Amino acid sequence: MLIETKNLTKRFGGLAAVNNVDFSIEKGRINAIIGPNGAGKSTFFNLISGFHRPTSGTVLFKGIDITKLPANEIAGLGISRTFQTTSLFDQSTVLDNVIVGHRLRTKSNLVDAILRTKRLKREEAACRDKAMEVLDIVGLTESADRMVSSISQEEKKRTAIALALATEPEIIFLDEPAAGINPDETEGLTELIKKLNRSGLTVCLIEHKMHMIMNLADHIMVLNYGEKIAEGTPKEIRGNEAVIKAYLGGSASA
Amino acid sequence: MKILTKRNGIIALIVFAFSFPYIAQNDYYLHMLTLSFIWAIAVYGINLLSGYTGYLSLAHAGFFAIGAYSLGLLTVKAGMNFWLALICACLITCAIGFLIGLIALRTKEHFFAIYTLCVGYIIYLVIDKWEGLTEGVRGLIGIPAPGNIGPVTFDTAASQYYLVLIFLLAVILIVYRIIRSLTGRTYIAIRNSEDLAQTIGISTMKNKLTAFVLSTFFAGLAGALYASFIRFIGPDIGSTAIMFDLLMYLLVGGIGTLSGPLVGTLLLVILSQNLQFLQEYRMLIFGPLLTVIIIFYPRGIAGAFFDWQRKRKDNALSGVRGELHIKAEEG
Amino acid sequence: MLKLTDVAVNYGSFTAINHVNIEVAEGEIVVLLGANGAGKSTTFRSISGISKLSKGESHFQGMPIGGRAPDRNVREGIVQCAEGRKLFPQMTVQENLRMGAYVHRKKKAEIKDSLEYVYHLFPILKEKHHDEAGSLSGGQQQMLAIGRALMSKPKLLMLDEPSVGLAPLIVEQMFQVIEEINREGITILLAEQNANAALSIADKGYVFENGEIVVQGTASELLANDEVRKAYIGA
Amino acid sequence: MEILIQQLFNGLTIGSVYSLVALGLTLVYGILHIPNFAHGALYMLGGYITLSMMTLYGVNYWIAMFVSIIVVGLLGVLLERFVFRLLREAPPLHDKIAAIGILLFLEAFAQFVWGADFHTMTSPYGQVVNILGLTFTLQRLLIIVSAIAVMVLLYLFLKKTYTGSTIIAMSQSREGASLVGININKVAMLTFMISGGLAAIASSLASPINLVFPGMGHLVILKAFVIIILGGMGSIPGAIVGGYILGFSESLGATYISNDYKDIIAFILLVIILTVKPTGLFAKGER
Amino acid sequence: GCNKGDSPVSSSGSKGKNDNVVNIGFSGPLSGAAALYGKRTLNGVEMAVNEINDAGGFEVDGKKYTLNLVSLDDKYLPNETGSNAKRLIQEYDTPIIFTPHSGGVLALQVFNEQEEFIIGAYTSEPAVTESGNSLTVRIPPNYEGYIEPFTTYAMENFGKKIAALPTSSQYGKDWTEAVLPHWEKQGGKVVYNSSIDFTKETDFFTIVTNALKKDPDVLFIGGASEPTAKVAKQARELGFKGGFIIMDQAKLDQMKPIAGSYETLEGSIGVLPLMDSDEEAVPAFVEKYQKNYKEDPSSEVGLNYIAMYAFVEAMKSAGSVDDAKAIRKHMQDGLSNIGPDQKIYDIPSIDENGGFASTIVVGAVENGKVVPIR
Ligand SMILES: Nc1ncnc2c1ncn2[C@@H]1O[C@H](COP(=O)(O)OP(=O)(O)OP(=O)(O)O)[C@@H](O)[C@H]1O
Ligand SMILES: Nc1ncnc2c1ncn2[C@@H]1O[C@H](COP(=O)(O)OP(=O)(O)OP(=O)(O)O)[C@@H](O)[C@H]1O
Ligand SMILES: CC(C)C[C@H](N)C(=O)O
Ligand SMILES: [Mg+2]
Ligand SMILES: [Mg+2]
Repeated sequence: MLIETKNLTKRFGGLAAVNNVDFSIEKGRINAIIGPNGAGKSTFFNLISGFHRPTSGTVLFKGIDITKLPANEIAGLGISRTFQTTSLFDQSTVLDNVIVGHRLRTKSNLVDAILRTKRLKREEAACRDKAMEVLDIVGLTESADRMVSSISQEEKKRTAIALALATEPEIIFLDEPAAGINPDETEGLTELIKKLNRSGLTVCLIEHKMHMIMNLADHIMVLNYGEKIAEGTPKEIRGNEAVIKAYLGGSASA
Repeated sequence: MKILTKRNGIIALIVFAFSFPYIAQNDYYLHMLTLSFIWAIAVYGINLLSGYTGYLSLAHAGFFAIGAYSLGLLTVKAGMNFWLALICACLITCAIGFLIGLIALRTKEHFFAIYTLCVGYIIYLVIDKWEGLTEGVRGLIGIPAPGNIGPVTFDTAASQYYLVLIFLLAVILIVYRIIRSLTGRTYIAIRNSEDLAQTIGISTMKNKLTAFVLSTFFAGLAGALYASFIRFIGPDIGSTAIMFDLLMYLLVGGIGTLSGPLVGTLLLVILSQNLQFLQEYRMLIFGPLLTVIIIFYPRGIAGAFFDWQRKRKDNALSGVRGELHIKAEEG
Repeated sequence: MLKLTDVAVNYGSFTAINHVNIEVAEGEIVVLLGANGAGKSTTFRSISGISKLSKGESHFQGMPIGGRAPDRNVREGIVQCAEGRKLFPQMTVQENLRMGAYVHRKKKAEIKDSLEYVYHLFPILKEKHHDEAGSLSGGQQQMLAIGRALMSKPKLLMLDEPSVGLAPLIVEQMFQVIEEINREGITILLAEQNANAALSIADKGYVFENGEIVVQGTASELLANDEVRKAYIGA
Repeated sequence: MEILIQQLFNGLTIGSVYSLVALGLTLVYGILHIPNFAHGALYMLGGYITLSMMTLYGVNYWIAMFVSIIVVGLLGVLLERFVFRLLREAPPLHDKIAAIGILLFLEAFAQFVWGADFHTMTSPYGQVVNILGLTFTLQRLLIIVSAIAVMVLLYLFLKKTYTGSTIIAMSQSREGASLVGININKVAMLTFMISGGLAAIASSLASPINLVFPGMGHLVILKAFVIIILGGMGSIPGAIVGGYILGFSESLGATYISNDYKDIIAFILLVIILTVKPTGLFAKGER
Repeated sequence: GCNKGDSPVSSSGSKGKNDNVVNIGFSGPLSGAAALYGKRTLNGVEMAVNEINDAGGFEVDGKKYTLNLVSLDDKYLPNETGSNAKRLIQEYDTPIIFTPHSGGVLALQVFNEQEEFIIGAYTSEPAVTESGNSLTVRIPPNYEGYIEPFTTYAMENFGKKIAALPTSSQYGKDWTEAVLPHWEKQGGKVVYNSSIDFTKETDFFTIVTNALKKDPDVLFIGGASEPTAKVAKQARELGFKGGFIIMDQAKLDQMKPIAGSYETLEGSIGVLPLMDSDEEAVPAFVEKYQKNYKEDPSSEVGLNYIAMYAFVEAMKSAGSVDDAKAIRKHMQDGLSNIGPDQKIYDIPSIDENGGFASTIVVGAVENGKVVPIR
């Protein structure tokens, strides 16, 4: 297991946004989390990525307890994420955004900067190469020099993925990557995720677009009111009464 | 061959700066310029933190005062050698900066600004009230000028000017190198979005703290140079009035730009000297000027210049390639 | 009821929409389709008065509304439910709804009725009426945003991508609610990416591309249009 | 014991003034997110205008105060309209700087018009009252009573009227306010008007026991910032409570700790609070 | 109401090295809390300069000169004084620079001997003359002279318990440190001692309450006139019935409008206001000053005025307008040659450290009037 959560719980005041969730993510697969609005999906991501502290329970990465690590150290271990509301460094170009993404794999410090050491030059080149590499993967090479504020919503989503990839993760968490983009582009995004997965990256995503989830995910967990109500393959989920009642409704094709 | 390149421009400026003492009609200009350079060093410190890392510190007049008082006390009261005292003064400022930064940097945005405003005020009050150490309102008198280094002495206005100029150039070089490096990118990332920086694996606290300490270092260095240049210091060098001055230099010059601190400091110091005839009513002009600049040139003079330059370049290009180009760039 | 004639809007030197002609009749549901950045939200903003027209004219119930302030438009019955919701995060759900009725603040009884109506449409809001809006999940906030817009008793309600980020079950309910609102006599202008669902309740639609309308027609015409199917409905 | 009570009374007087100033500051901060460094200058102008009305035109204290409220309120409106509105889209830093520019200007302006001297304002309530061995002057009692009355009125206005709640709504989402049909420009101007008016009330009340001079706003404003952080930026009750906390801690601090260090008390207090709670005392538990 | 029109801040265009013009420097607080004080000291110098110029200038070594006063604001900050002085010397070649605060004087003493200019030191701080600076001229009497008459008067009339509430400037602190030991030596008791920072405080109820709880017979107060008057007034409001000792910076006549009337200040002892002086030249001087500046002259006006005349006379005797050392050497002649019309103070001599040895003139408020005390 790459990631395991045990009895993971998060309370906001009286509300249990995530309640006693046990979940495990196998290496190399595409996992999905679905559930009604407010079910606690984003909160679940926040707990794993160190953005929130759980009220109780543990998060294990390759068997090591990472529950109490700060977000930046978790990223350092190879766990990367995007946000539901796409969050980027707005006042920079696409390339500059992605270059800092690789910063955590470099060691040069203030002294290197002041003395312009060999190490700094080497690492700067490495960051730039990495950035170009991931921009190529997500198909944004052309837009590298544009300001983030001027690119489209869909390009932003891909930039966010590129930024996450630049950290050289083993697993990537995507929070509604296809929200607000059109069907055509959703196709493209699905392909991208598949491609990433084929290259060995483990993926975990939240999505409301069932069409996409059903043909992408290997394994799905369903949350409702913070609790896990079902888990299984897309086929199993599609047929699960509880899930239909709580979430999918009549036409599960939206 | 283009003669008007940026590089040549900078070289010309440096040459001019070095030959200035030979051109200057009287020592007073030299005095003012030296003083501006000292302020500029402190402003570079503030810029590193506020302009690039995004944390507006209003405590830097306090750190300036700590640097100045450290040097003053070490030389006057402990009789330490000037150069040793200069190093110690910077280290003391950094040490205090480190401790304050550790706590202050837990706050953000306006809270940070006001927190540091209060820290600055506390530093000022402590200097003012702790008479046993600082002599309180009486101030420190008789701070020595920089000691000789071998045959080089610092007893003339010109030699002090050169000394400060060299420090200033070193500071600019350091800042330049930092912002162009991965470290600089990291700072800018923190300025743009701290949360995001954290999730891509950047230890924001560590980076903010380094930026903070380095910026206090510059402020402390400036303070120490000031003390040995003016040779008399009182608690008021740590007052909020000084802080507002420094901030004004930064803003008018251009926050988050490399040349801004120098441009702003020189311009405003010279301007305020020439407005001396207005005496206490100087601010009738300065206040609105500051406000207007902030409204219409939010990135100061340096920023406005770059925008203008870019626009001109764009226009020149569009002349060649037609309108399509702009559309492609902005759309 | 609403008529845009040859409208253009600029952001600085950038023209976001151009040559836009839209007509909405009383009681209709009209949908604007288009990819990201096609200009749907900009069109909304130009109607509600947040963005100024750089060209063209707009009329609402025969009156020109080109240069009118947004608050004036709300009083006249043009209400927008914007992208990103724009709720009052530290006010409770109920306070948010009450603020929605700001333009009718004098009519206490009516406000109470509207409140009941909104709670009836979205029971979850009633359940959470004492919670702060900021603590709601994305979907709940979307409902609150629609509810708040309804509180001002709009004649024309503009909904900007109301289904974004909502669970399928909720999306379904959402469109039902929209239909229901429409049946009550409110004209609806809807921006959507979810073309299938949107067109299934709409009377007519406009398709945007790069700030201009490229296709328009009744809902069934658009559903039958191959290009549209391919680009916006998928499969 | 007697001295304790006398000092509590002194603290109450100072605290009332602090609270009024902090209220204006916190309103503008909460609604427009502007830390208005120029607020101290508005306070100062309030004092001068009341004084001039009384000395130049010989009008009654209360009428002079009323004129001052209107003038300073309108000045606030002008600042909103011609400075801060233009900076709405700008980064937060710029508001602060613009405010500092205004502060420098207004101070120079006051000195230009009224000179650099210290002026005294003689109120009709200079009488000394002795009750149970405690000494009050009528003016001091007046400060306390009026300040509390103003606060109650403001609270009722914000909570009980729709216009008041538009101010609150706008503090939370400007675009949201615009969507429900609130004219945000009007609300912004109204906010500045109230804020300026509060500053004028505070200084008109306090001037008879202080002096009127160009720099009179400096320390008051610094402390008002401390107060609004103490009380939670933008929180109305917070500003009131914070003002009195500071008033008491100063009068008691000067008595029982050290008069020399009493000004530091406020700032140390703040530093400790922010050290423990970086988002302020009453901050909402975000993340 | 301020006199902006008639303060010649030098025509900065003419950079003043004109052969027949002698530039006189001034650096003092012209903005901030002490602005009014700074302005009055400047007015004194300025009035003398205008009179001398209106009379056609003065003759040194057979050559006619006029004066040009160049004034700069230092906000009461010593380091600004230093900076201003550098400018005055470099740009205007001023042989004399007036400054009205001890901090500024001490800052200038760091380099005035090297740069060769005289400090016209308007401060009563003894430290500025004790340091042995050879180019300092202290204009007002050293405050040590006041200690004895003040103490005696207050102790005899009110009692032995004193509470000290002085201004917290350097001068205020030194003054306090000088007066309190003397008070105790005379058998008095210090019941309270805490300084007030007038730049940071304007309501003194709290501190005065604390001081009065110690039941003093005499309050020792001082600093700029206006806030000092406020302290006295609030002490009365809080029921204080004793007397005041007022340090020399505050002037009884300027305190009066703030205090309301001399009744509030009943039993105060301080410097005798210039207006109440019985020197012969005073009435004419007062009239001239009132005409030009629309206010009553205070002693800082008078002393700076007379000092300017003394400097000009010294230049005449020295036969040089720019040799600071020579001018300083002839200061005694300068004082002796002051004309009868200018003799608003009796300053017979200058001591070897550079202090004007004027007769101390002390006044007290008795029965609602200021009376000279001998
Ligand atoms: N910071 C917070 N403070 C208080 N409550 C919160 C906070 N964040 C989330 N919640 C609550 O926790 C619950 C789960 O929220 P979460 O954002 O995880 O839902 P979600 O499953 O991602 O929903 P959606 O699909 O709508 O994004 C919701 O009821 C929400 O109101
Ligand atoms: N404030 C602005 N400043 C500059 N350009 C803008 C601004 N708002 C929108 N744009 C640009 O205008 C174009 C149209 O944007 P608009 O928001 O109207 O599109 P949309 O169809 O609503 O897209 P989405 O599906 O993303 O909501 C886009 O290219 C966008 O980048
Ligand atoms: C009494 C004055 C002559 C003293 C002056 N205020 C000073 O600071 O030294
Ligand atoms: Mg979510
Ligand atoms: Mg949109």
